[in-house]
Amino acid sequence: MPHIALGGEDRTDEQRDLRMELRRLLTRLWSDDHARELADGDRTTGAKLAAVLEHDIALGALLVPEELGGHGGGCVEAAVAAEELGAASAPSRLLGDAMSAHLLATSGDAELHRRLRRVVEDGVPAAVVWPAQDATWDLHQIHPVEITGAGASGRFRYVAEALDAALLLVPARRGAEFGLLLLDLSREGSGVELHPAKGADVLRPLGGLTVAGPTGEWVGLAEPQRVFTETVALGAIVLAAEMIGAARSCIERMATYAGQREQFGRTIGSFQALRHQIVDALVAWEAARAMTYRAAAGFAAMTRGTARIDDVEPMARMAKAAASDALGEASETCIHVYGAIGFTWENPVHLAFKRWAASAQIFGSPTEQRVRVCQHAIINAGGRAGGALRVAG
Amino acid sequence: MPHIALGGEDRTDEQRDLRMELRRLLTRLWSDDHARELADGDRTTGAKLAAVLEHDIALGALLVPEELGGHGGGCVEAAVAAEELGAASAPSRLLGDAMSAHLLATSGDAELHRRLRRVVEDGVPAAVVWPAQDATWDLHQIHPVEITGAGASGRFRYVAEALDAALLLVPARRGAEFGLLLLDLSREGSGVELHPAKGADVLRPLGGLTVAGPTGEWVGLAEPQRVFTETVALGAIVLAAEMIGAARSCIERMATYAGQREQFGRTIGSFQALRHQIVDALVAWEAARAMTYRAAAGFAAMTRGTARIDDVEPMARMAKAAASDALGEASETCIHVYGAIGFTWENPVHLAFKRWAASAQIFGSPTEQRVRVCQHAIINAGGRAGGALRVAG
Amino acid sequence: MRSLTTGLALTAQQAEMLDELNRYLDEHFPPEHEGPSGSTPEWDSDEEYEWNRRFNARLARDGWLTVHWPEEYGGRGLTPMDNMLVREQLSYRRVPICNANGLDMLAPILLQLGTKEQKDAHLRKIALMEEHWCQGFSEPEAGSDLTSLRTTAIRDGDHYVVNGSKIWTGHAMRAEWMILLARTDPESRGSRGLSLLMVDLRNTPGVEIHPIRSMTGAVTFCQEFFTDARVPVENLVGPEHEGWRASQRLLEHERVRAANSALYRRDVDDLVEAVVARDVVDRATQAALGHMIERVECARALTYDIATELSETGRFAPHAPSVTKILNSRLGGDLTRLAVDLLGLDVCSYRADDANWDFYQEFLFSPVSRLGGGSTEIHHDIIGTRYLGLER
Amino acid sequence: MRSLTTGLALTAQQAEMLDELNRYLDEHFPPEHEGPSGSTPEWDSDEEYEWNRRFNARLARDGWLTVHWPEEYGGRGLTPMDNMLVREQLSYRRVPICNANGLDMLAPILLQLGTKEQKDAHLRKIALMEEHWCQGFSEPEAGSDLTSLRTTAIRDGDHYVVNGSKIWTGHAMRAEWMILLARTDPESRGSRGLSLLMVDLRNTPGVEIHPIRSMTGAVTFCQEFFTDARVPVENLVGPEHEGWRASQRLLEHERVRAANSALYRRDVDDLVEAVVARDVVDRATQAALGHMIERVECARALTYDIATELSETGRFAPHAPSVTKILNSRLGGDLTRLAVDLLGLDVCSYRADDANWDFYQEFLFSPVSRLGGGSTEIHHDIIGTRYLGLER
Repeated sequence: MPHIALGGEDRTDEQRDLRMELRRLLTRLWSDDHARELADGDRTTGAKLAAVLEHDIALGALLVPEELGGHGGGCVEAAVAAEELGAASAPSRLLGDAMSAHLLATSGDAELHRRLRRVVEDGVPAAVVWPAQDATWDLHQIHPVEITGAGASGRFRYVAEALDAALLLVPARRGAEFGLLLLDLSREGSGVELHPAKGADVLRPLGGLTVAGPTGEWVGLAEPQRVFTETVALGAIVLAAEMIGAARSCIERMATYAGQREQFGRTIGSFQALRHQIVDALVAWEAARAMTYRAAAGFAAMTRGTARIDDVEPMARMAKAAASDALGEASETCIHVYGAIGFTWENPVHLAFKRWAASAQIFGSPTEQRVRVCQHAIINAGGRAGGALRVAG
Repeated sequence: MPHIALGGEDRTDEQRDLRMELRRLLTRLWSDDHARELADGDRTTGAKLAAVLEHDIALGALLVPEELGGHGGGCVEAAVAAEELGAASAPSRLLGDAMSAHLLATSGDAELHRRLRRVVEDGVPAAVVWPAQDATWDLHQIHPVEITGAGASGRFRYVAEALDAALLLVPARRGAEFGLLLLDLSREGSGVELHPAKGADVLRPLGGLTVAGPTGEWVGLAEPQRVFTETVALGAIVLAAEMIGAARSCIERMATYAGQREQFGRTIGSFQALRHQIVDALVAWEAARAMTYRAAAGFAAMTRGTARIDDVEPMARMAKAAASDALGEASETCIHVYGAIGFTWENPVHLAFKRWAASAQIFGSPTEQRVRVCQHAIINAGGRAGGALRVAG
Repeated sequence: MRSLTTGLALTAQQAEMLDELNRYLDEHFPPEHEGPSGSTPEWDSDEEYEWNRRFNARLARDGWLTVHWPEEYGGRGLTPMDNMLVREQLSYRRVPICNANGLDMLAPILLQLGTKEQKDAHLRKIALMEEHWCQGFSEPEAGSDLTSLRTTAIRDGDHYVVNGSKIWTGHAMRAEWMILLARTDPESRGSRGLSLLMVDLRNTPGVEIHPIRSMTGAVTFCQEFFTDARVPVENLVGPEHEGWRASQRLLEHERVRAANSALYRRDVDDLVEAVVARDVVDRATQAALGHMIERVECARALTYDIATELSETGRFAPHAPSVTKILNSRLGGDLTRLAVDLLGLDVCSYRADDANWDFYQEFLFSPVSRLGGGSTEIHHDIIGTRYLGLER
Repeated sequence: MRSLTTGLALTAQQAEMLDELNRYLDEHFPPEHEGPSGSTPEWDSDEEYEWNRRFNARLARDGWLTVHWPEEYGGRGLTPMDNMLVREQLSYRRVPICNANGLDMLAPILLQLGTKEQKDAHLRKIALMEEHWCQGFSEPEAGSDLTSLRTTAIRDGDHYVVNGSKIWTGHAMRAEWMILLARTDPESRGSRGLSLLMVDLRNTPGVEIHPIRSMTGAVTFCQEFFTDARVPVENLVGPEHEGWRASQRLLEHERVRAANSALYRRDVDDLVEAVVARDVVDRATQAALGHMIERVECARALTYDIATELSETGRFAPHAPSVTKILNSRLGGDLTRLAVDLLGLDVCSYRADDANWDFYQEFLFSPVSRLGGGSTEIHHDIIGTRYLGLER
């Protein structure tokens, strides 16, 4: 199967190496059969893969700064890993790990830094509890956990990668102060209720979460809003890259199949109408891929202090929207190119189709992203023109 | 050139005859050369055509009830005529004539009926002054001319077919009462200012209109809102049918050309990708055409008293939106199929392309129509569910 | 219970017929049996299927399933337009039609080409769900290119001996009979030498049926293997070796069914209701939903035109089936994708009422609409070459 | 005056260069000379064209038009990425580039294949607008199928004698020189036996130029007739009979230009401003505009990748030009149609600032973007067959 790529996505040797290592490892450990076993409800092979990813590549430490015991990777490295995992239809905890690492590292809080170091050392599966349905990425517009004298209380309908986490990082509010509630699920038994939620994507089960009672550990944050918006933007870029990977695999599969399957005495790829549909999926994918890595590079620059979240946030939104559409188009076209075979459980394309139904919605649908990208541009235009911002809900 | 049609649009012999007569007449009198002359600014051939249309078919009397001296045609007949005029890129006053006839006839006012009879007898070019930018079709949401002791005052940025009209029917308001201001331009010189407005469609110049001072003749209406909404809905259906005609001509032209022009040693229509684009234009057209005649039949039923404007209005909106998209697709694809030749002034396709830019917008863009179609469905759903209507602007 | 409005000028008889039907359904069809896409081969449970099978038989007995059939076969002798009006209401009410292959594909062909004996033997049983039919056309190597099919049915005395395999056969796991397209002239190629045979799946030795699990998780299709399966010659429909044209007519009948557009109208109405129940509806959502309503109503307008034409002249324009097929197959995909987009992560847990379907299942089923009954590419070519006269 | 943000991690030098350029433009380029699509062959008036011609020459003299050229030809020896950054700003500021055929198509080929004499003779003059170039490729019977071209250039001593006709040549009405693709081997067919020649249009007897009026109402293209027109052999670019590959390279250079995406960003920013100035912006409009911004930024991200690759490795992926061409040509159409939709009937009277362009003119010009430089169908085939390896 040919690997497609416009070239130029890996700017450093480290990025190239990471991609190649993951590709080798996934080729060896994670076949379509494994993905199907997972879809059939067997989670043991998934656990084995997770162990190898943790042991051989220490994926959980990828975004942790070197001084805190991690690899010191940035958002581009996270995107590289997410793309390869997505292309292989492999389950992983990359989203939760990456968001947790960024949240704890960027907080500037010494206690949280120590906590992050322990997370890395002990290989603790962590997750940021941000409502998956939220499109605002704004701490002031979600309902954080409320902390009062009686304890904490809050409810999240859908959270990603919380179900098998041991440490939950929950946006919280105490009076007028915003911060973080740390829930160590290995220690505390009471007050936290987690339950699986119905979802489309077997590779990333969603959980519902209720917090009630005297539980967890409160940490105030100096810049809570910035820290959380950055963290969700990172999550969006990781999701985008994962969808880019899934879409790549669809395009590679359908190009291969269209070059082999014959009807009317010719390969079906020789029919211009079908060939052009595959090309259209590729063109949309190239554009979304470029945008995703541009957003990842922008995020990395922000982490280095040479870019602002105000500029990175719209890039992350555009990447997420474009990657969603690219995966929607690639997976649907792939099913169509395979004909009825594409509609079977046996053919793994449906995993990408279902992943789209979930990933395109997490942290806001493409339409929600676009509305906010435009609002960002309107604020700029309004600033320039000196006019007031006039936007209808 | 083949004439395309799914069949079934003409339900009566009268409709078939009207279509065939117009087709014969336009084939004889109105070639591409005439349309080009018009686009070059020569209005004399257009005037000749108008005279023949008036003399041979009395198009102005088409929608006037027989008891008032007209043909007694309905909205379906108007759609048939509009489609054929649109297909020929022929200018006409059909929109203004049809709207005026309906407004005057449906008012139930004896004085207005007498007026309509005179309009038919004398062949007076009449137009309804409804703001072309309005998408609400609602007398209470536009700014009608205000009539006070000092006279009438009002302003309309774009009005269709007013420039060469002799009688203008203007929505007006006197205190709490709504009605009609009749402006006889042949008699009165003062108070009315008409000036050409820049527009895309050479076949239907738009005019700006200002009314100021003691002018015109006030007629109160029993059901002003219903009467005007019906009139604008009729206008929308006529515009839809005209666009259906223009799109048909584009499809016929490109199918013919694609079957003749050769590249790579084959006709270009033998390339599946191009052939399917032509088919897509045809499919969109068939659907829009069916909707347009369904709306026209619905309007005719309403005129006969067997349907309600509440049900006909969304049909008119859907017809207008679908026909707009069909013409946009057909004209753009036609230009593309012709290659660079399609981009020349010599080739008449640009008239259809430009007509789209204007007609799709008059009485509301497709998006505006769709928003209101949905609001109509929400009102129905809200009524059923007992819930309140909750719609954001 | 709400009903579907036509926006047409109906005759008094038609209006009364639809009122009667809706009253009938209010009384006899409880909402908990509402189903997914009109003629789905998937069912929540065997019990659900059995209930609907019985209800379909009852509908037939009470005269609602075949109003356009001649009275001698249990119909009311009404027009195709009348039948379309009835079927639209049934679709809109989410009444599953279990035996679409029998009712809407085989029956019109039998009425046209069948012998008196064949009509007597099968038509009533089709309507009454005593014979559930499936359609054996596709083969592993003959999908879009149906004329390359290899299954043979070689004459041997008063039987045809069938060998080969059919695949992607919806309903086969429940069906008693199959309309089989097979090569009766072993020397032939392409579309010549094919014949249509009626095969009694349950009582013919040499027939094996293997279920196929689809991406929805359910068994949607089957593959069938024929090994020296003997089919009586009296089960040949139409002339021998000339089954291709009949099979194409049969597919055309499938394509011009109004059921899809009316069901889509129900889908979009349910979606509007779901969206209104969740939150304030913003204009981006209004524009998207309004556009979907418009597309559905355009498709309905087109099917009305076709049914009117069929009722008045007995035929329809040659490209009409392909045009409706393209419109409906696109609607199927786009509508369910819009539902996923508007309901978001709730799409899997949302259920309209307490019925046997949800938008997520319809979404998973939607790729079939682009392929089944001939891919959209095939239909584009049919219109482009046969109607517009362009070269292939 | 606003400038375009890149969202890239620029070097200090690059950032300073762009700041300097923007200050330069603030000082020397008055907004009333802002133009329509970056390299339009249409001009409001001769005066406007003359002003821009002089300003382009000035840009070249001040080192802004060819930063990636070698210093000996007036460049600054910077990278293709640096040039892209500069061109993006120029595009965003609506500075018309008069001589795009010379600068971006012929010059890269001359730098690669030209003789020392050819480079010395033409490169500086191209930059300084002393030679305005056009590109003579298409013929009446050779549009998409460029290899079927019939114009011949037969060697006769130290000249080629040219006979035939070229058409759809933008800029020909203003140009002094043409890059001509013609058949130098009269026995050849297809893509073999073609050569690239530089033709002095003004001083070669036997050359006639006829203007063609386009749907915009202006003269956009010309048709040229060659009758025994004699071109010196030293005007052959690259090897004789092997002009096809060079011409394809030349077109690729046209396609990867960043100019389009940056101009589209300006278009969409202007549209946002126009919409904000008119009314409250509803969410349907926000979603449409946000989607357009996203598509523009995706296209920009892709051109950045290509320019980086070109700067680092001297080449780009084989399908890169076709991918950017497809993206940009769709953007061209969809963006102007959105402008028509959002500005409504005002689109003809709306003018951003008091510049030489408006959205309606861009709308009328947009069909060209789907065709020029190879139709989107051709580019789909290039990607599908040459990159994905599918059969034709």
